[in-house]
Amino acid sequence: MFHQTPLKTGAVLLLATAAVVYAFTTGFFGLELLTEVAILAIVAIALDLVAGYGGMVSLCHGALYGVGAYAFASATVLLGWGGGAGMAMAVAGGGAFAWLIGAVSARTHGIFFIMATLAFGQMAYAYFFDSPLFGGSDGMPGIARLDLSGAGLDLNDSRGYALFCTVLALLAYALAATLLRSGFGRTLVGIRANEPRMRALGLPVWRHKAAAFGTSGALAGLAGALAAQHTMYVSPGLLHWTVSGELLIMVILGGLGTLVGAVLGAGVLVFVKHEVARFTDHWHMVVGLVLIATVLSGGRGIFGQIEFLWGRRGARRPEPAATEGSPDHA
Amino acid sequence: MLEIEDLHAGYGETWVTHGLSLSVAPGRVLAVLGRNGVGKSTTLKAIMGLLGSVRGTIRFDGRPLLGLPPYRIATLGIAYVPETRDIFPSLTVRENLELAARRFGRPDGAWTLERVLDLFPRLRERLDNGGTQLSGGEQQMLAIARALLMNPRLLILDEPTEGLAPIVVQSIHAVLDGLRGEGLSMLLVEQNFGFATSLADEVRVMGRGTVVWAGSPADIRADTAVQAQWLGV
Amino acid sequence: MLEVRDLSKSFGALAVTQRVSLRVAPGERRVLLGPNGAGKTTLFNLLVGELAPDSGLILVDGRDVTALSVDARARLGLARSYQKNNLFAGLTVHENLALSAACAQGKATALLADSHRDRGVVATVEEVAERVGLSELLDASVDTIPYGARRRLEVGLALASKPRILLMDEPTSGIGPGGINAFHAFLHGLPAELTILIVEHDMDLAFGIADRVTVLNHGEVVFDGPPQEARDSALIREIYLGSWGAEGGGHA
Amino acid sequence: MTADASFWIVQTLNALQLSMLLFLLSVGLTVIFGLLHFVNLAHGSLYALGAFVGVSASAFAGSYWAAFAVAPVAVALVGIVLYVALIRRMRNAGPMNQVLVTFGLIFVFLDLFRLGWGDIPLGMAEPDLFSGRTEFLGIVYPTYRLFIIGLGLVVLAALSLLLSRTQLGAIVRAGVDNGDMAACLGINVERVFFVVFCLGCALAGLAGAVAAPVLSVTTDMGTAILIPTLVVVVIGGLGSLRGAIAGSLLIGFVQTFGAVLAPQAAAVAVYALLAVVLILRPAGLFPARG
Amino acid sequence: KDYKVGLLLPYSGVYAALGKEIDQGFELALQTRLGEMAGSKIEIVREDTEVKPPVGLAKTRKLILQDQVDVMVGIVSSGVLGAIRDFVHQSGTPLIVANAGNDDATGARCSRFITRVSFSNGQVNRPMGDWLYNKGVRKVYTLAPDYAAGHQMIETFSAAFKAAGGTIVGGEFTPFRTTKDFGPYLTKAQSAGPDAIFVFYAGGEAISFVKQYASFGVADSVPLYGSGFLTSPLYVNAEGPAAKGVVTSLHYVPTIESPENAAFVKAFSAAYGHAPSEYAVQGYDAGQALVEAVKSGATDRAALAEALGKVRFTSPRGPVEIDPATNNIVQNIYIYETVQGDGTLTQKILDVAKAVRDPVSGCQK
Ligand SMILES: Nc1ncnc2c1ncn2[C@@H]1O[C@H](COP(=O)(O)OP(=O)(O)OP(=O)(O)O)[C@@H](O)[C@H]1O
Ligand SMILES: Nc1ncnc2c1ncn2[C@@H]1O[C@H](COP(=O)(O)OP(=O)(O)OP(=O)(O)O)[C@@H](O)[C@H]1O
Ligand SMILES: [Mg+2]
Ligand SMILES: [Mg+2]
Repeated sequence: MFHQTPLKTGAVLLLATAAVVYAFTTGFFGLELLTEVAILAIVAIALDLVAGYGGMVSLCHGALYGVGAYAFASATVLLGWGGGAGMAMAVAGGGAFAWLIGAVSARTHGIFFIMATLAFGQMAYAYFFDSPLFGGSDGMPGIARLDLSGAGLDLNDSRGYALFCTVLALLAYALAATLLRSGFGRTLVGIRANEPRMRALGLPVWRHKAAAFGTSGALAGLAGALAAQHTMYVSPGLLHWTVSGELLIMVILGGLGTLVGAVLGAGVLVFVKHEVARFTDHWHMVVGLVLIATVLSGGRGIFGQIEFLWGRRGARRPEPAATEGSPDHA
Repeated sequence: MLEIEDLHAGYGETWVTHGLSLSVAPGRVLAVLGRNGVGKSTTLKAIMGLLGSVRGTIRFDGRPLLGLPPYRIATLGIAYVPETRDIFPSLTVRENLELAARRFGRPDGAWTLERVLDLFPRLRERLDNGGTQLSGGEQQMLAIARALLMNPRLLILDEPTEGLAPIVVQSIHAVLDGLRGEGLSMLLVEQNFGFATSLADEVRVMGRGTVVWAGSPADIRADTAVQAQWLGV
Repeated sequence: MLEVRDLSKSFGALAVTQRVSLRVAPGERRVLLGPNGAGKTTLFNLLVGELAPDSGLILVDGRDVTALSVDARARLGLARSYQKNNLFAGLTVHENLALSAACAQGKATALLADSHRDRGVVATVEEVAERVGLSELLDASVDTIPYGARRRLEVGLALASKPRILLMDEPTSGIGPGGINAFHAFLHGLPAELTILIVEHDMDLAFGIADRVTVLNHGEVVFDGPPQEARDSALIREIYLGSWGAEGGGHA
Repeated sequence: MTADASFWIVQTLNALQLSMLLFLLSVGLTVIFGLLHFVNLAHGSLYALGAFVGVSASAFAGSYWAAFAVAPVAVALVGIVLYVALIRRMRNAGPMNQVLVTFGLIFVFLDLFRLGWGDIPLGMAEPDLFSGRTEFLGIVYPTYRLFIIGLGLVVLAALSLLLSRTQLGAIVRAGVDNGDMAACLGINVERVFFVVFCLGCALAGLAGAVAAPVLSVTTDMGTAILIPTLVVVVIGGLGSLRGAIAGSLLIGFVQTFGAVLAPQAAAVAVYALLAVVLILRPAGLFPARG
Repeated sequence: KDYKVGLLLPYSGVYAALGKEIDQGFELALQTRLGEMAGSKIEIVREDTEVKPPVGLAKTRKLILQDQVDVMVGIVSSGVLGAIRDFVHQSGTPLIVANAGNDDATGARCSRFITRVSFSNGQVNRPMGDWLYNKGVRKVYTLAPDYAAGHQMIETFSAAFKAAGGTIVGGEFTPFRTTKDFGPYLTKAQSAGPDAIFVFYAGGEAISFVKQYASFGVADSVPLYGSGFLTSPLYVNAEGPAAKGVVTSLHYVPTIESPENAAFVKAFSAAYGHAPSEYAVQGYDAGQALVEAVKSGATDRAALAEALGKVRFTSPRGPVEIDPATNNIVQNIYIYETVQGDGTLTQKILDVAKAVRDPVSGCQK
């Protein structure tokens, strides 16, 4: 069950501070990376919400993210709407598509759920890949960024945009944390722990699952809109299952079901990849070895391991009171 | 036959039994009683080699069991009926039984498929049903039948009467009584006081991970203080 | 209150429930007996909607609920406990009970408020924990509490949804003589207006609490009457009780 | 389109050929999946390894049959190394860790292939014995493809026989259901698992060597085949031989006839099928348990 | 003045082999023509696109904003080119495209800063239309992967073939990069009864296609024609005997007889141990174009772009120049047959379409 522990709060604040400091000290490429991390962190948070807490491990978050990106692109480029309306469209698009996937797949579990989401995601991918309206395999160019000059912000400046995305990632975290602490989130965890029992207690489970998946999709859609504005271009590659796979890797690497881990995983994967790629074209192997090493050194993900070590440090103090039948330790 | 000395067993970093000692003599039935959660099942799992954290000694016919994998322990002649029954859900009733008979069914074996089915006619009716399609009680019967088919020298039973209709409890009592007559050694963990004491040659009472009382069935039947303190009867 | 008419269910060729009819009055304590495999659990599954009957009707307060889903029936006040523990693994006792209570009190979907801290929910959790003797263990994870405590939580989960009809499937299995005594007391403490159906293999308990006894055999109701009559029935003795209660015989 | 019967016979053979290739891959994956509760996403990489080793072996020995013999053995050996070093440790580590580790393996294999065999796709010649075409039923069909169909059927028959005649089937299923209890019945579950894992790897290697003469051998062929194989396994229901057969045939036919009858939808046909199956049967067509 | 070049290529992913060839060709050009640059040095900054448009764009921003390169070279995938086009254009940085053939890049979405020295999808296939008709082929069936390049290649060929008087009796676009088994399509194509089949496939798909074409025996009755990437020297040996007799068109084959090509093939083989492919030439000519532009005296980005749009030189593939109207290359297209040489397969040139120029369609630089 979710608890916003002091450790988590500390980690989030630390990460946010690090992001801001980095934004003011790095070069253009660093800002690109920071923006990428912030955007991916939002999708990763969205994914952890359903996968880590709702037990709905999804292989379509890339597609949801892509749908958000295309929704923003179509609204602003094809329909000529403003950036704000485009963002709303992306959130709505990602949310609606995800709600549908969640509702239809609610009866499946585990690997079957994963594969069902994969199927819907790939269908969306194929749709955009083949659709002349959205530029087909070549994608859609000419996307403008949100105009916040009224608020004194220039999003066309790399640093401004990176900070904007960082702030939104923080908000996404706050939203997810609030949601998980609410009745809605508690119930979601209950469903993961024992879905049939939740139903027997009177909960219309599929509706809850669909709503959770929809919420997650809306967040992913938001991230998609940010990605579209970041690259000012969208292509069907965003929706491909490998993107979803990488997102899942980020979440597991950071620590599934920790929320902070999702952010951490996004950061680690992006930076490790780019740092390694500077030295060798064979960065795949290095990243692969990093993943394997992470599992072998604990199997809780990065933040999970931090939490574990932190908890152990606390547990060195006197043993907790023994319960009935579980006697003092030998 | 089976000797346990100074056994510490548990799960991960939590220890459940603390220096427990027990022994089952050849041809005898030892009943272990005790409240919920005192570590009865844990002890049995330790014997079968199913636990990661175990210290102490367990010997079967003088041979140390600790460190042996479960399948080696089973082949030494120990059959185990777990409290969770552990029927294989994707196997039919017949396959569940045949799997046990495979290695241990001797032509001259005392227990054959026919004989266990005579014992539990209910199972005969359900031979080709899947394991999970059985009712709770039927699963219990199957678990016992499966253990018998291994023609063991030591039979370990974890609460074999749980969830059974009175009439089935009686027939199982008769079966076990018969086995006792044939000289089969048994280690019986029970909460059903009457059932256990009427079968056992020796009784041990466990409390919080160790044996807190030892004696004969007659002794414990007479000792209401022990019953009240350790069993809540 | 709860009525069943001509309910039937088969798995392939096996008829597990055959034209079962029942009528349970409000506040009644009904005990369901029957040999292993008689179809008691199946009947429960049909009543709460986890299985769909082949034919027949189930009525709650005169309303036909046969076509309703599990959760819809639960919202009408039908709750059950399971023969095999069916808890929320990995969560604490408090969280388990709160999930149930929140569901019943409509707090399960609140977007901002924390249902587990909700006043009404907490009050119910504490009350139920007290009833089933888990007050001390509220913050323990269900994975670490003893089996007996888990059995009690199993019943507590059903109870925390404040049902009007409570179905309990062998609530005392595996909890030992001490637990059975405590359970007896627990039953007596329940509100009189709560309608209870209970499957039991412990005869002392069963006959001690029953207002009325229904006996199933091969999916059919073979007896429906007061407990004393059941004790004396030759048929029931033959198919179920055996030598139970007879001088010197039986160990159940 | 044509109403010609021979056209449909050839397309059916095409579908069968694809099905058998998928079967060789998915049967190993499904059993490992079911038995070890192990999500081996690197199974496709083992297939690619089989193809690469096959290319080298046939080039070295100058004969296709070297690939046929060496690839399964080599991949099984790699499987043993993987099993001892990683898989055994990961068995109880939970599906998420398994995903991470095997995803890591995919990456590692990818670069190993690049380092060992370069970035340029490779090809491999068909065996002389089965080159050319065979005429029958009024059609002409590549002999090597008939060989693939035949091989698939032989493997299928051998596996069914093995599972039904010996108790291996029941043992494997028992081990899948409850390894501890199976061990308590005197079954050396670890050894069964190990053997099954190696067998699965060998079949993947074989599939690679068999596919190489038909397809091109590329570094990403393992990742490309992973999804179709997973789809087969999931549609069929985890851990069951019957499921692997049914899933392979279904996908083989849907993909082939989808390409012929509804080419615009060919790209999504398999996914649409997957979605429909899962909506109607949330645990696949032939779930192994329950 | 010294120049900084950003080399933006896929060094990992499915096109890594192409990236490497282009890189090698580019290096070779700079080495061979170093002396002509009046002491100017060229520093290369390499970045990997991973064949992912967003990555390509991020790397472009880095090269232009952070590394401040004077000119960018590379781009294999049209998807990546589409993603970076606007940014490159707005930043006013010259880009020499060394592969990506999307017609739009020198058509509707052309830019005075983007110069293409490789080819356009249409350019490579257009000459085949006439040529096939003149060979007596009347009915053609087409196959290509279902993505932008596949469509463009087939559409230009079809248009040219129909204009010459032929008919397209059918065609199919196969799912891109997921089709491994062409059996179903081949059977279907054959049953449409064409005189010939014209296809575009590249890389691994080309190998699978050519082998399966032969194994089904389609080649016996219906000859195979295609875009020259089908039998590129990079893959042709993996295709083996199945590629023999296939006739295709391309802007370069290693067997072109000219002193320039002979020197190039010799130098390239000596440096890298294998014969150059068309990709190597593209990289080589990207280098040559850069050298020419530098020689013209251009120093800043704008001047370089200006100069690049006007270069003309003799490439291993023959005389080439940049069409000022589109910034696309004007070059010969070779129609060649893959034949057995001694030991390996080689290319026999059947015909040459001279100085093929793309129509100006929608380009307003
Ligand atoms: N898998 C497990 N992991 C951690 N702790 C466990 C596990 N199984 C049991 N325990 C704990 O070990 C203690 C002893 O359990 P055990 O099952 O041995 O008791 P028991 O005497 O058999 O009780 P019962 O009569 O309820 O079966 C209990 O406190 C229980 O909570
Ligand atoms: N899904 C199923 N498929 C086939 N048969 C089933 C299924 N579920 C139950 N059965 C069979 O129906 C019969 C009744 O089962 P049920 O669980 O209702 O018995 P019960 O009366 O609760 O027995 P117990 O007292 O042993 O728990 C049993 O014979 C069982 O094998
Ligand atoms: Mg126990
Ligand atoms: Mg029951």
